[in-house]
Amino acid sequence: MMRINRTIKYEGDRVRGFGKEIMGVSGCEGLQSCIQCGTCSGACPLSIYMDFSPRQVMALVRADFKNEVLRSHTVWLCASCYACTTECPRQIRITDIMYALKQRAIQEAIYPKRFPIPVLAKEFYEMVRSQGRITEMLLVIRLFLKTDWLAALSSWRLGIGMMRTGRFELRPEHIKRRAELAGMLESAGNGGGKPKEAA
Amino acid sequence: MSDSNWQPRIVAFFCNWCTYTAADLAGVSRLKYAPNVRVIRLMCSGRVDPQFILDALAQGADGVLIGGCHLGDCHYVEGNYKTIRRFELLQRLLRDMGIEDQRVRLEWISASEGERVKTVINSMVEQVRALGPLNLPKRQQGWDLEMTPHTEPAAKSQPAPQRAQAEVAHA
Amino acid sequence: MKYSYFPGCSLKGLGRSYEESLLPVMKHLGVELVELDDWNCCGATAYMSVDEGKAAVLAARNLAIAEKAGPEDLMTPCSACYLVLNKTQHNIADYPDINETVRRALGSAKLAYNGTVKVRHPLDMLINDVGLDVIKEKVVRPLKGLKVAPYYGCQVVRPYATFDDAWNPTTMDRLLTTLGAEVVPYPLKTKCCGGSLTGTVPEAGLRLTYILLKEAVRRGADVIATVCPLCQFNLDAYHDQINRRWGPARVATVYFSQLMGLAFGLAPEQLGLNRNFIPMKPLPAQQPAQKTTV
Amino acid sequence: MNTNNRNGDVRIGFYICHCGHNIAGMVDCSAVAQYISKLPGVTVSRDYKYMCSDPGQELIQQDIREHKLNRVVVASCSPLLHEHTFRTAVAAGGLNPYFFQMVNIREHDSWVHTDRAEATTKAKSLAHAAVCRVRFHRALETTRVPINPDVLVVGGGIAGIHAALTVANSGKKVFLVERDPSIGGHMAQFDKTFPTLDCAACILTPKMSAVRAHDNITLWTYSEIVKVSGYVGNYTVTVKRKPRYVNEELCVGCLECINACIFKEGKFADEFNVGLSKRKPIYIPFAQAVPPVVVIDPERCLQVRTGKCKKTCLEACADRKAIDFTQKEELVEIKVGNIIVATGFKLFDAKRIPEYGYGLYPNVVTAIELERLVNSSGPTAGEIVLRDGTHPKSVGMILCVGSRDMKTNRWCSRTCCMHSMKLAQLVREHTDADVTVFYMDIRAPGKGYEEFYDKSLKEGIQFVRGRVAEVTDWAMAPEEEGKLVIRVEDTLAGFVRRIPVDMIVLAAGMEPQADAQAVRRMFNMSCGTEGWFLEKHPKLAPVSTFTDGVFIAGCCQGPKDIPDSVAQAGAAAAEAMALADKGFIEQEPNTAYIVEADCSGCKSCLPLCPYTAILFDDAKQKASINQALCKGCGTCVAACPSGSIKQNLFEDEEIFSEIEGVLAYV
Repeated sequence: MMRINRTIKYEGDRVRGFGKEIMGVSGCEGLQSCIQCGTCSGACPLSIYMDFSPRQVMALVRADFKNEVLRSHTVWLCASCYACTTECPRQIRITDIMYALKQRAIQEAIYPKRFPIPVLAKEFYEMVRSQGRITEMLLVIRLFLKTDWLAALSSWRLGIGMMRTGRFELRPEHIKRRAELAGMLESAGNGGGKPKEAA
Repeated sequence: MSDSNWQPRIVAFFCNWCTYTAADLAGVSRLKYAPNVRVIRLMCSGRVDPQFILDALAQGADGVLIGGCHLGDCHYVEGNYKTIRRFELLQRLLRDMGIEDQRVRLEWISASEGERVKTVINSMVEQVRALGPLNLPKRQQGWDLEMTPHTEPAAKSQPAPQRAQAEVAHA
Repeated sequence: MKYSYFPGCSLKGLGRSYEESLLPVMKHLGVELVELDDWNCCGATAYMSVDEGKAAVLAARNLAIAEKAGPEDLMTPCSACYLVLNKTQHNIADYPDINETVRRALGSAKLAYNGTVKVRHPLDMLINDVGLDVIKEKVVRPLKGLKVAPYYGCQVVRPYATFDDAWNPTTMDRLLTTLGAEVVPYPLKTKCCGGSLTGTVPEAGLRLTYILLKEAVRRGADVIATVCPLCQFNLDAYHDQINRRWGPARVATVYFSQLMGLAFGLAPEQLGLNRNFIPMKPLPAQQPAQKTTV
Repeated sequence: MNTNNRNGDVRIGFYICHCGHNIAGMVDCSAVAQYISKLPGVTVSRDYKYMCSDPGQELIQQDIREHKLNRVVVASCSPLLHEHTFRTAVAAGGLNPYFFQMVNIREHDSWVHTDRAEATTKAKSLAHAAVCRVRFHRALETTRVPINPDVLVVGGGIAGIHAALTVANSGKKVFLVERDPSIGGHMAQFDKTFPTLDCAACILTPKMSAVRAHDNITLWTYSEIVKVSGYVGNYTVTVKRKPRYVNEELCVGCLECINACIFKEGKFADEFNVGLSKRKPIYIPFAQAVPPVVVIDPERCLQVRTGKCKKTCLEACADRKAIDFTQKEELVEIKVGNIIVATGFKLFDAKRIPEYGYGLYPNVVTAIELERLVNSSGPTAGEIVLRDGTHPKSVGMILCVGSRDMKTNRWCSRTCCMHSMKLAQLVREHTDADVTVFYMDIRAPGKGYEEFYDKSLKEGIQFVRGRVAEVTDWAMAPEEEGKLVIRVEDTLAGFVRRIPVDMIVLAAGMEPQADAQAVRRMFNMSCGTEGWFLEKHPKLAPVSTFTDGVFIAGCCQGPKDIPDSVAQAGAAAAEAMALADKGFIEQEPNTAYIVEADCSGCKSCLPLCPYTAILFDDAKQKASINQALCKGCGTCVAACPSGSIKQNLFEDEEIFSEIEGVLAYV
């Protein structure tokens, strides 16, 4: 059986203003001058695993295809190696655009289900908020519990290795002035770089 | 800054070859900048007589901007070096008069730097706006009052602008 | 020579052998490191994915504490911390909205940051402040015959580093040569190790690690030298999985600071070398430790 | 001229131009006219759609006659654009043209502001200032200065050659000065030229010979301009003639001396073949060099460096005695009326993009290197070979190397698409290699260029749309072993590809010459931010500069191909000839003058004048200004402590009243 897909896009599929919103985030303004040369995709070590290449993501954002972008795996596969940002001939900070997109995906809870990376980001965020520091082993264990606890079993070898090399540390690291940090993060307000309207 | 409607008024002296041309370029490129600057064209920034600056301030300008070619690029070889010399001396005098350095600015802008015209004018307007109105004509009256009882030759408030004003009293 | 020192979470956890080796090496060079008081997580890449404003606040708290502590430069060995702290410096300077968020948040804890802290990487500081001449004098056991692949990873040179070239960095090459090691040409020196994807999407992440290892083996390296705790972990910890998926690519990965320690004649166990999954082979042509006469 | 007296009855006519929508769209023109009409001395105040049109100018002339106007103010565009137009109109109306003042409310107002009320306010105050100023204007006369008809052409590439020949053919004397030992420039290095694929040497060599043979052309190669002084019509130029240690008159180009040189083999990188071959210390730049005269490299020649050589070259030259080790650098002064600057470009150094591995991988070459390889008189006699001597089976061409890249040069170099397609076709012609062109956009807008693109496609050249991210030599797949691997996103296919090739050709872009800034200063030109010489107007004065009598042609103004360079050279030649044929120039009467009665004889002004126009009469103890030498900068005017120096067109009272005027309207 040949399976076929309809791929036409209608105007109604666009979310007007999405591109503008992303380009309005500090650091993302360069997207306006993208010439679709593909240097980002060529330089990206992970583009070969992406459903949309970084270049395509740039085009989709500029054309307001919000749902397509936020549902794609691309932003989650970005390992923040900054190769694209360094090589882009238009000096677009592509990595930062990826961050802006990740933030929106998390805010709107649009991301692939049980996909470990957004879960990791959120767990990381929570641990820093409450402890001020990261205890990696704890983070990993919580990640496995929330995504795929079977995978945790398959990694038992790694766990034993960690114990053997004295790095299996489950006592949470934390800072002294936890309340101070929590207060600071509270007063920073929400919303990726954009300050709330000053009271 | 008592008057909420107050807008800074800045008089600019631009040399014909570089900065005036750059301002034309800014126009051709449709760059947008603050409307508070009034440009007077001279052939060279070397023509800027310190009296022009004092006169502009005395007539109510809140700031003066002088634009010339970059050093080494003067259409007249070295006019802009003369400009610097005079400018530095004048700034000392202005400081003595209590006029902030930021009100009188000297900038080198070449014919191709339309973008720079925009940034310089915008930043100059913002600087002057932050300083508030200069109100030199009013202040001068105050100095005159100070001067009247004593007749000592106070170097501090040499009323140079007045002289300039006298020269243009042609009406 | 004195520096503020921001270790970062990894150096207290997975990357503790980095700190274990860096501290004695610095001490040996007469460099004083003062750990930042009550430092917090820099936010790394994960935090930026959730909230960029808060990420800037996290990093800025450390910068503010460092600024308050004194005029010394802030040294941070972890690549992610180095990038995040530098990036935050840039963002605070370039973007008024971020600056305002940071100012407000720091203000709530009676902190302030004026942008005066210089964030430095140990490589930068070793080459430019300490100097290779001084390091050379301390070498008592040159790493003669040891073939090293210098692996810088991504975030230490991209995109905010100023002390080395983003495409072909050479600071570590020069350092290793000074230690007497032989640096093999390693074209992948700034390629990505996969970062956290090795754990979350091993199919993609571990493949990157595998490519790095395989090329190092192909180039005849005895050991890979690295500057980042996550790189070291990725290159060291997953050999069984990599072996299962794509075949063997066995080579040890250590921190450059561990190699410095060895060359300075410090004991391997003092340098955390026992924490490796793939242990480094003993130095070839073992010479008795002896003081070189200069 | 009954109303020239400034104290007399001043009758001002004020005109504000709508410039269609350009001004009227942002400035309320009728409100400005209304405001000005109430000012003292204003007799007429009008707004009109296009003041520069014939009816607009007629309006001024009619008002001068009917309303007995004796001053005119026009508020419109920049005086640099239309001051001359309106002065002429005022003169046609019967007034002295200098009873005119122009207000710039387009470039300085309507085009740069966004608030109509603010823009209108600004227009009012600028117009007010002009009205204040114009009452002080005086009748002035322009002076005429004769023009020296001789022309200097700087740079002997195709643009300079064409300009020199054009001017010389009109019967005028031309000095053509070239820095290298031969003229010909970059074009001489090319094998074929697009889009016709005719041989570059075949079309260039005749022109080069014509330069040498032309009675009106003085050709100085191996020479550089070191100083320029004077002004339009009367430039004095100092040329440095470097010693080539060979007498150009006596050398017949037999090349015996080269064979006889004590260096048996070439040892030094040959500039013409971009280092692909070696030359001796004594050499001829290339076979068709003009002049066909050998040159001795002073850095390499044993005799020049140490004075201890057997001088076998001298023996070989025998009684022709063309070789002359006693030659010294010479400075020659020439006088010309016009100057054409055609100093060309520099190729981008591909090493600056480390991702492409130029300098690291030997089989990554630049387009100009390939050009020499394909050329039958090149180092491989026209064979395209890899460094190991074998023929490539596959060639990748990377475009936009150092072009359209904000990290290096942001402009498009304009020729690389066509140049690369030409080379691709030549590679196909010379070898059976697969050729893949990696491009961002193919730009082929010239005559016959799109057809050339089509031809390339039909010849089986592969085109991959994507900017190459990197070139490596580490293999991931068996077919990649021993090859150079290009990693690129094929943006049209939508995936990342790794493409192994044997040879990579980088289309390095063009950038300004390294010494462009120094040259610009010498000729008193402007540069854009990129470093290309700036034309006076991008559309309407493309070969003029802001300095009268200095014209630009070819790539020194910006990247262009041969047809465009030649067209520009012709245009520059025509401009220079037009000025020379007119025979004189009119000088703006903005000179300074001294009111002798007020001069205190302090001599402050004397050292200020860069043109030594100020003289001092020791007997009278007074200074005076030579009107012919004064350029009108006004620096001495601002400096005179006694206020005795004045400047025509920029009198103190004119400027003071302008200051008062701009500040009058709040």
